[in-house]
Amino acid sequence: MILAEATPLSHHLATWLAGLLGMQPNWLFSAVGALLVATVILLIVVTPVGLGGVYLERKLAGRMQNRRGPNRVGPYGLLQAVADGVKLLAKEDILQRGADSPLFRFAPYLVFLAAFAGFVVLPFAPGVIAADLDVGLFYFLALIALETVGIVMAGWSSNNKWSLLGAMREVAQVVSYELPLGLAAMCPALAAGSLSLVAITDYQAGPIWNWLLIRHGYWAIAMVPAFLLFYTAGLAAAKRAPFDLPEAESELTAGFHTEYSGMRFGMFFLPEYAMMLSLSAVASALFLGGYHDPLGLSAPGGAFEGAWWWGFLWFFLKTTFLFLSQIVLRWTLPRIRIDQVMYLCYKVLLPIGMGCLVLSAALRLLG
Amino acid sequence: MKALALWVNRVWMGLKTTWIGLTITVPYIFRRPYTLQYPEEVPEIPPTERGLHVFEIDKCIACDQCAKICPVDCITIEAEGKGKTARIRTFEIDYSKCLFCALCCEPCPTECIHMGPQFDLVGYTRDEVIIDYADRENPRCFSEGEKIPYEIAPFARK
Amino acid sequence: MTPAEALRSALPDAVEEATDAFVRVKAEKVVEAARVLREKCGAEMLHQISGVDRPPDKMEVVYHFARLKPAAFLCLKVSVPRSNPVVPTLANEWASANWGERETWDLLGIRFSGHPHPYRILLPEDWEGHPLRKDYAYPVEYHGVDCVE
Amino acid sequence: MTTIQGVRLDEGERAAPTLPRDILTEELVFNMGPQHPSTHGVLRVVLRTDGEVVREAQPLIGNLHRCCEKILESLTYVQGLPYVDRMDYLGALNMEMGLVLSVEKAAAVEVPKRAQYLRVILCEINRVISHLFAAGQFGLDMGAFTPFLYMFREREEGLTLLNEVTGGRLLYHYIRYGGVTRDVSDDWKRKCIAWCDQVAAHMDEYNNLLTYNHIFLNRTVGVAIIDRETALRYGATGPILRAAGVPRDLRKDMPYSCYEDFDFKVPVGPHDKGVVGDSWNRHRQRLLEIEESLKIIRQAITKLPAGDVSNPKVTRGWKAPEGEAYVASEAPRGEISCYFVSDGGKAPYRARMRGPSFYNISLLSETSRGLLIGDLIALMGSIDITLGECDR
Repeated sequence: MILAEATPLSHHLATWLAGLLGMQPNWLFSAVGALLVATVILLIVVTPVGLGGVYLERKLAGRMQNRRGPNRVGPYGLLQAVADGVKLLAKEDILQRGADSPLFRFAPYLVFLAAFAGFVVLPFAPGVIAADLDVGLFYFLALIALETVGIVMAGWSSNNKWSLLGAMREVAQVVSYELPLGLAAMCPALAAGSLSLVAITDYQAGPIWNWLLIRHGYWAIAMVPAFLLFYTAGLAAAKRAPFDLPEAESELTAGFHTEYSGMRFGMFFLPEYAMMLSLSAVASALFLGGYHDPLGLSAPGGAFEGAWWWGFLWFFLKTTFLFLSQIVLRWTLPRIRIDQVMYLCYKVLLPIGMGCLVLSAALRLLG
Repeated sequence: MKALALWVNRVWMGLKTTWIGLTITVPYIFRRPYTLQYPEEVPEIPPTERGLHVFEIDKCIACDQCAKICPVDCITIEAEGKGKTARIRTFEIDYSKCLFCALCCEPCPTECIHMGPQFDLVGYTRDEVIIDYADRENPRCFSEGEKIPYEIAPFARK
Repeated sequence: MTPAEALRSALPDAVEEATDAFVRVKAEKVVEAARVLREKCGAEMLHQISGVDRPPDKMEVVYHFARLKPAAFLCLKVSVPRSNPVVPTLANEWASANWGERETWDLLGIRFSGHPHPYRILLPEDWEGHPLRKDYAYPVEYHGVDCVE
Repeated sequence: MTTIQGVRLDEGERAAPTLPRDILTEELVFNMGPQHPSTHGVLRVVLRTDGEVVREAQPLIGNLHRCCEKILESLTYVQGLPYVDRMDYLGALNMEMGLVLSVEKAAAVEVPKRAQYLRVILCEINRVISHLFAAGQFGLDMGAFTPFLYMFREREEGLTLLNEVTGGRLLYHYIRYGGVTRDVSDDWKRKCIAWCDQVAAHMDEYNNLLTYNHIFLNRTVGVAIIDRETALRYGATGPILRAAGVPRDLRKDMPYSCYEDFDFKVPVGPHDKGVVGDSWNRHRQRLLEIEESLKIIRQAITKLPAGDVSNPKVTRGWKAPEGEAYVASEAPRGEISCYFVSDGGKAPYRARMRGPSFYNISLLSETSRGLLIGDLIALMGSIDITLGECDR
């Protein structure tokens, strides 16, 4: 019944199914309903996110490098990502000798699951959220840790030393960067007094100076560093350049997914974009007012109060901006060395994060 | 205190050089791409290009000079008759061996073999890249009176 | 001081032949001769080691040392019998001799006594013969691959 | 002597100099290459590491061995030349210079002044192209993809310039005994000057985007130092030696092909950041050398004398008389030299080519101890090897 409460749509589906078969809705129907909803979400959310992300990345990278980027499949190369997906599906799925078969096969699914499960708590628009968990932020951070498990499984089970090294880097990096990421996420949570992303977003309702990044001017001294911190640590948690150490292709060939081929490789490839997108979304919900527009039209009493399309538009704009900035950054910066990644985490970001937390606590008390 | 100043400087330099990098790369998004769309747009091929050979079959006297100088022995010539009246039967160039060094063009007494502008040749088997230039159907084999449709620069030294 | 003068004065009994271009020393004295070149003539770098096959009975190893200022190449030659070509190694003093001598062994079959790692470097370990010898016979096949056209 | 996967390894230092030894962990043996993205070809490096720390790196070469010297011995003089191009395919004209200068000296062949100037111009263009490639490739190894493509853009234009004169984009077969094959046109000279301006105008872009980037500096400054003594001991030449503080440039020290006519500087490390002989200095060295090469090209084009471009005495069946010579010249990756011996026959009796990469890469074993794997990539990228010329 928990599932039914969390996703009303699946509850309706379960009741409908049970009615169809002339039975009382029980947990089995709820589970089937939830699965169906999940499948639909996978189809309508995951595919555009993954494929759109891949396309945007390749196109933008191309243009930044004075190239054209994909432009052959479909208009402006829009179908390139689809073609790649089909290619990956058609490729042979290789399980090399010496691999730990169950782990090797399961790891991509775990990574995929962890990356896309984060979408559950994203407040896309007023009222449009899969599950408004009270601990939404906490849940989101926990999922990042879950992805690490999948990657370690992949690295270990590949029976390849480069993969193992990549997995070890992943553990060292992501586990470390959860600290600054958590600290930075604490600041808005502290200000808004809630861990629910919807509550934090609604706390920022109103014109632009209500956004936590620059709330009433003086909050900026704590929130601007916290935002940069969240962004940087987010890059590291999503393994994006300059923190793409686990798969650093010039050092570890392809890191943890060296041995993967076909759709299993795709299962590692798409979550990267899902992770980028969900981190951008959380960052925009935490600091940039989420689905609220800068003029305050969506605030209580505003012209578009509760209009889901207006909220979605602004959420989409903010998230896309952050998403694109991650891509631009990737194609500008060289890669950091592994010990410097650790240095950056523990000696730069962590102190800044603690400072931000103390500062926002003080502001909360004073303001 | 000094260590703190160094720390602040490092953080600042990190942010600053990242910003400088972005000011270089981001404007490129709005500029014209440099690349060519290859099969449709072909780069300008200079007349000196050492591409696939161009052969003027009626000038050839089958003297075998080109085959002799070839460092990889990729030219096979078979001819009927001898001397100035010789007529060529096969003139095969094995492009799986060819170095494109243009040494074969230099000793030719009648200047019948040149390096042309075509730079691509594909085949599914090795036999497909052995090309017979004595075959008058070959687009790069020119009979007497046919005009070679592109400019071919001569060597400074013959 | 030219290499010829330096070597004649330091190792009078080792020098076999000395011209402006090169000095030929006895094979067993090559380490001492190289040391003299470094100390007296400023040869700071071992630039190149070349082996030359001189059938029927001789093989040569030619060392080119580089002097930095004023820049010049100093040439030292060693002749060894073709039946048993052995030269003392310079690898313990000039690190560049390590690979250079391995290559000379690999391609010409001149052995360097005392070399720390006397194995083939360019060719596979199981290759037969030394290609740069003038009487080298091309292999007919190698690991089942037909080598003769 | 340990044997690992059929490879004999020297007994290296067991203890890494930088790590405390109270944590003993199992060592890993890695096969880096021949298909690794950062080995720049088919170099194979067998690594013994303690986690990320490299204990020993043993470069294993020979995968691209074609026995160039045997080919030269078995072909006639003119036939051999196109093969030399294939030694260092990124600096092919400089490779031709290496062989041709030795043969010309041994046979006392005169080269017309105009041909010498043309050789200088084209070799310097080739050097700029090669250095652009090397610097970009180094950026790529450090994870910066974009500067690599910016440098390729200029490289592309340079290749087009070379193509217009020589007919080839990568392998030129342009320099012959006693001269060159083709003269240049006035139009080409104008394009060449324009290209020099274009490269010079983009130098700031490369520097700001890559060379002075904070992350790049952190990755390379003080990393994998090759000092003067090590470089000389291993016979390392070219940018590595100069970045290590040795002002040795054969174009200045032993001028060949009229290099004495031109006014240029030899940049010597340490440059404005880092310590002498580190990876950053080697990278910066290349970029500074590009600027000097551009100066030479501009001067050579303005001063280009009139006259013939080849020596008519050298015909196709030309044979060098008996004799020998050892001439070295400055290729992009170091000093290319040829010990040429002739017995008067139709082929060289012996043409021993010195591949600069061959000696440069032999440094790897000693310099890499105690580095992280990421630093090892920095070391290999900044040494900049071409396996074609290393394995010959």
